[in-house]
Amino acid sequence: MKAAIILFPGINRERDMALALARVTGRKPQMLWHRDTALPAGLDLVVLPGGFSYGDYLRCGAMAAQSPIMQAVKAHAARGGHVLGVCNGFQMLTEAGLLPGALLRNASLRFLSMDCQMKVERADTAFTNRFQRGQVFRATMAHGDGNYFADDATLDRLEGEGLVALRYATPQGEVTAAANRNGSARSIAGVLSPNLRVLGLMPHPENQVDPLIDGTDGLPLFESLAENFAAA
Amino acid sequence: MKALVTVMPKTGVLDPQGKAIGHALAGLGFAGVGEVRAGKVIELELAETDPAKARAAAEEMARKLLANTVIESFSVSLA
Amino acid sequence: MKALVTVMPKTGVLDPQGKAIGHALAGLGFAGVGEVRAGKVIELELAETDPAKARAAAEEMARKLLANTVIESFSVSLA
Amino acid sequence: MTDTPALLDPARAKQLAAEFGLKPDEYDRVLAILGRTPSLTELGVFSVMWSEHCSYKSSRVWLRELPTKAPWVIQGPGENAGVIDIGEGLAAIFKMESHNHPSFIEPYQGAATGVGGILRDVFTMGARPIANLNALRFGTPDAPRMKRVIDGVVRGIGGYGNCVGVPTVGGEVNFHPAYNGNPLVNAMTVGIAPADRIFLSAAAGVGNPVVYVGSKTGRDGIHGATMASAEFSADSEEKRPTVQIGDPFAEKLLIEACLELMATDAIVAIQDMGAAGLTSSSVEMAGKGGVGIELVLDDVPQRETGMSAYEMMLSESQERMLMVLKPGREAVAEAIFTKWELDFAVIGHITDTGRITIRHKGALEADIPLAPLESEAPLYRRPTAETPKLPVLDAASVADPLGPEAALLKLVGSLDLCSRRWIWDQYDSMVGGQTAKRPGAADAAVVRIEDHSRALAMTTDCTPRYCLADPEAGGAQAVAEAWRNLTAVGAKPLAITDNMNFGNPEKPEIMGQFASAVRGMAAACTALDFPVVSGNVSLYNETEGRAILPTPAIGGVGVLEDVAQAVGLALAPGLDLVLIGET
Ligand SMILES: Nc1ncnc2c1ncn2[C@@H]1O[C@H](COP(=O)(O)OP(=O)(O)O)[C@@H](O)[C@H]1O
Repeated sequence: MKAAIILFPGINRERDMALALARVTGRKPQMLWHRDTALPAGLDLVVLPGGFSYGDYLRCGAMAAQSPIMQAVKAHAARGGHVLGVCNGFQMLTEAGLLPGALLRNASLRFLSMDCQMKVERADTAFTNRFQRGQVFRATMAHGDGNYFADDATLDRLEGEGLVALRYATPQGEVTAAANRNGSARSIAGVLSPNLRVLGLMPHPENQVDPLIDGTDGLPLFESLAENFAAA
Repeated sequence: MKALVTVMPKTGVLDPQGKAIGHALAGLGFAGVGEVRAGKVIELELAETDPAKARAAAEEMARKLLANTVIESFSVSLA
Repeated sequence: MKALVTVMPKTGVLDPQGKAIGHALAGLGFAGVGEVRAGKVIELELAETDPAKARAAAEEMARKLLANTVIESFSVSLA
Repeated sequence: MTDTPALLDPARAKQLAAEFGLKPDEYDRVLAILGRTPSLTELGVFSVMWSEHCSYKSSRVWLRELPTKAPWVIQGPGENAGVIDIGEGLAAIFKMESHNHPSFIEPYQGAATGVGGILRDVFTMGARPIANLNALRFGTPDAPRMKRVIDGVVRGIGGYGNCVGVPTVGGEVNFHPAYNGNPLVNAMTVGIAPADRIFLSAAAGVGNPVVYVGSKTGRDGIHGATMASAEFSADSEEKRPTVQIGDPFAEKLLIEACLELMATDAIVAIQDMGAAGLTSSSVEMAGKGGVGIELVLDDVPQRETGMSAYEMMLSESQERMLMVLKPGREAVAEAIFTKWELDFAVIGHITDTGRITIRHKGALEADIPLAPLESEAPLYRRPTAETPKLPVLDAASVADPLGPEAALLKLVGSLDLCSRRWIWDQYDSMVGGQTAKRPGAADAAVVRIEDHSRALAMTTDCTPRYCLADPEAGGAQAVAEAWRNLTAVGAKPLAITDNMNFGNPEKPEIMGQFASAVRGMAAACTALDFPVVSGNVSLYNETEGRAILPTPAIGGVGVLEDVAQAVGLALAPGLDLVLIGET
């Protein structure tokens, strides 16, 4: 798999993401700079990592979404390329219009740093096929603005077209209000594009890829990607 | 000239901050406070001196960056 | 009646948000943008119908809660 | 070129000196050193350099008693942070620092800028920060303003640390009415650098450029260092305009830019602009190097218009650093800082005069010999009074009104022992992907070093009520507790940083607490082979004459050769419980 992580000023989980990708591919991903205007040829996966691009000032991800390289990311997505946006990266994807909806301030108005459980709603994508449908896995969440919002028509369309990838749930897989700490509409934690090749999610599966650190609950996501692009 | 871009959550969009402020005001003993909405204001110092052009520029900035029209609406005033 | 409380960083107080927005606007190719300052606006629906009293109430709310007067200044307008 | 700056009127100078916190005999020394009346800028420089905060004038004689050496200590107290060898060619760089006064005045920004300041102390030496910790003391939650202070401080620490992407992995919190008007916010940062690439602050090389990088200078925090050395009174509210605002985004860029420049060989010396900003950084760098320095303030990046030399020298605007570069490396450095969208300016050069000269708009604003500024700095052995020993209680005579079950419930529900989850749930403890033991998981936090199997264990500890009852035993106990917490996770304890928070040192009973606490700490450090490599002193923690509890907060660091050895406190079913030690 040929993967690249884009560096925006203020992002801070690029190293975590690089470690997770290296773990499944055996080599460090390329690091690209936000001012670049083109992506290297032949990329399988572009990752927009977590952090506080531009300090999360104005709106999370808003300024990063206007970076020169985002035109190239949009073109990559339009060509059917895969894009993964985690946390701040998810916010950038919605701000750039690559995914619908928006991430509002957490309902508690507090930064939430804790484990959460996510239920896999679709296991037939390049991001999730090493999971079972309905499987629940644990990941770190660490965000102030992860409260997924879209209008009802959009939410209905997302559900109708099966574009909800992940939902907050209890460890037993029940989708409850208590398990939905940030207040997201319909407990949505992750959303797919219609071609299933762009995924945005708030929690950080890249922090659960090492048995010596915090377990390997997140590893299947990266293994799915590696397997999907094994040829490359 | 100065342009003021005011950005508010669209009606129908959850405004947790406004809600929390409303609660807190009630908790402080302020009576007769109905709906509270919290938004942003961005004050821009513009070199442009023509009001129509300044307004158009500020609106363009709001559409491109300052507001996210999925969740927010904006208005521009000049000073 | 509606009261609008606008809260801005005090002059001289660093406004990291305004600074970053200014940078981003320049990066988007908007020319002639000088200082940018970012503040908050809180829209209050008040039961009070007397403008003087409504203003006084909103100012009291601003002092007590809406503005952090150590670093922010505020103004109230009615609508 | 005129050779004297515009001098103050002698009477006015004397009055201003008092306002700036210089005692009459201290001001007389200023006159003797200069051989004339000072200019406003010169008076500003003396007053901040000789403030308690920068000069340690009341504490220095006692701090010398602390053991600071061990074979693994690379750099003890005296630099921006302490450095220890942790094996495999790696060094751990760490320090703890207080931001007590600013955090009471504006809790969010005070705490946030406290985190920013301690981060800069660590990355200025070449380390990538890998963990933050904190030690907090609040008043009782129902005291006036205290809920806002608690909430603001916790949010501020999280807001800054989360944004810069350094995990906040541990800390401690106590509540006591003695902190009602004077909470304590002590922040600690731990970083990692190659052991042979540590950056120090001694300037060298006549003619070398002096470079300013980071954010612009505004009028923030002017006289913050002297404020930090003054007692609170009702008019503290008036001192509010000195509050500084943190910009963690700028700090994150500064970390990345500095580390990128440090990977080249361009830097001779580097120091962050902390308390007393440009003054202390330039004076200390030149003083340590035994050279002179000339600053031309016209080129200082400024956020506000019409700033005077005095204001620029004393500004405490955040997220700024001062560097001395090798000749001809300006372009390399500028390219890096421009890439990270930070300000960069050459604002002077190193001279052979042994003096600091400051010019602005063509005029000489200050001309001070550096050696006496340091050697003549006030140093006090203030009178001490021993804390009276309390009678030893006979355990058998203590009544048990509750019974063990109710007593346990009461303990578990008490402010000092109840869960701190609501705090650490707001701190990103996982960013970096190396946190093996996060808050709540073990007696000390454990963070692995990227690309290595070794890990650091870190903890902060102090029990102020012990220190009040018996400062010497309390000081020793705090060190011992840190040592035990590190041992409990499987680490080998290596060294500590400390943050000495006390009341007004001009009172013998307070100075007595200080001296005794140091004695206890020194004894424990010596017994445990656990030296002090950095630290910070915060005095005058009093409100209307009432002092806080003596609070020598200890930050301990240890090493685990393999993160797999880290032990947490979760009990597994079916195991035996063993109690070690005498009860
Ligand atoms: N201010 C804080 N910031 C981060 N973590 C904290 C803070 N206060 C306490 N903690 C964490 O909460 C847990 C319990 O704290 P404490 O009761 O002080 O522990 P101990 O008594 O074992 O030293 C520890 O893991 C500690 O690191």
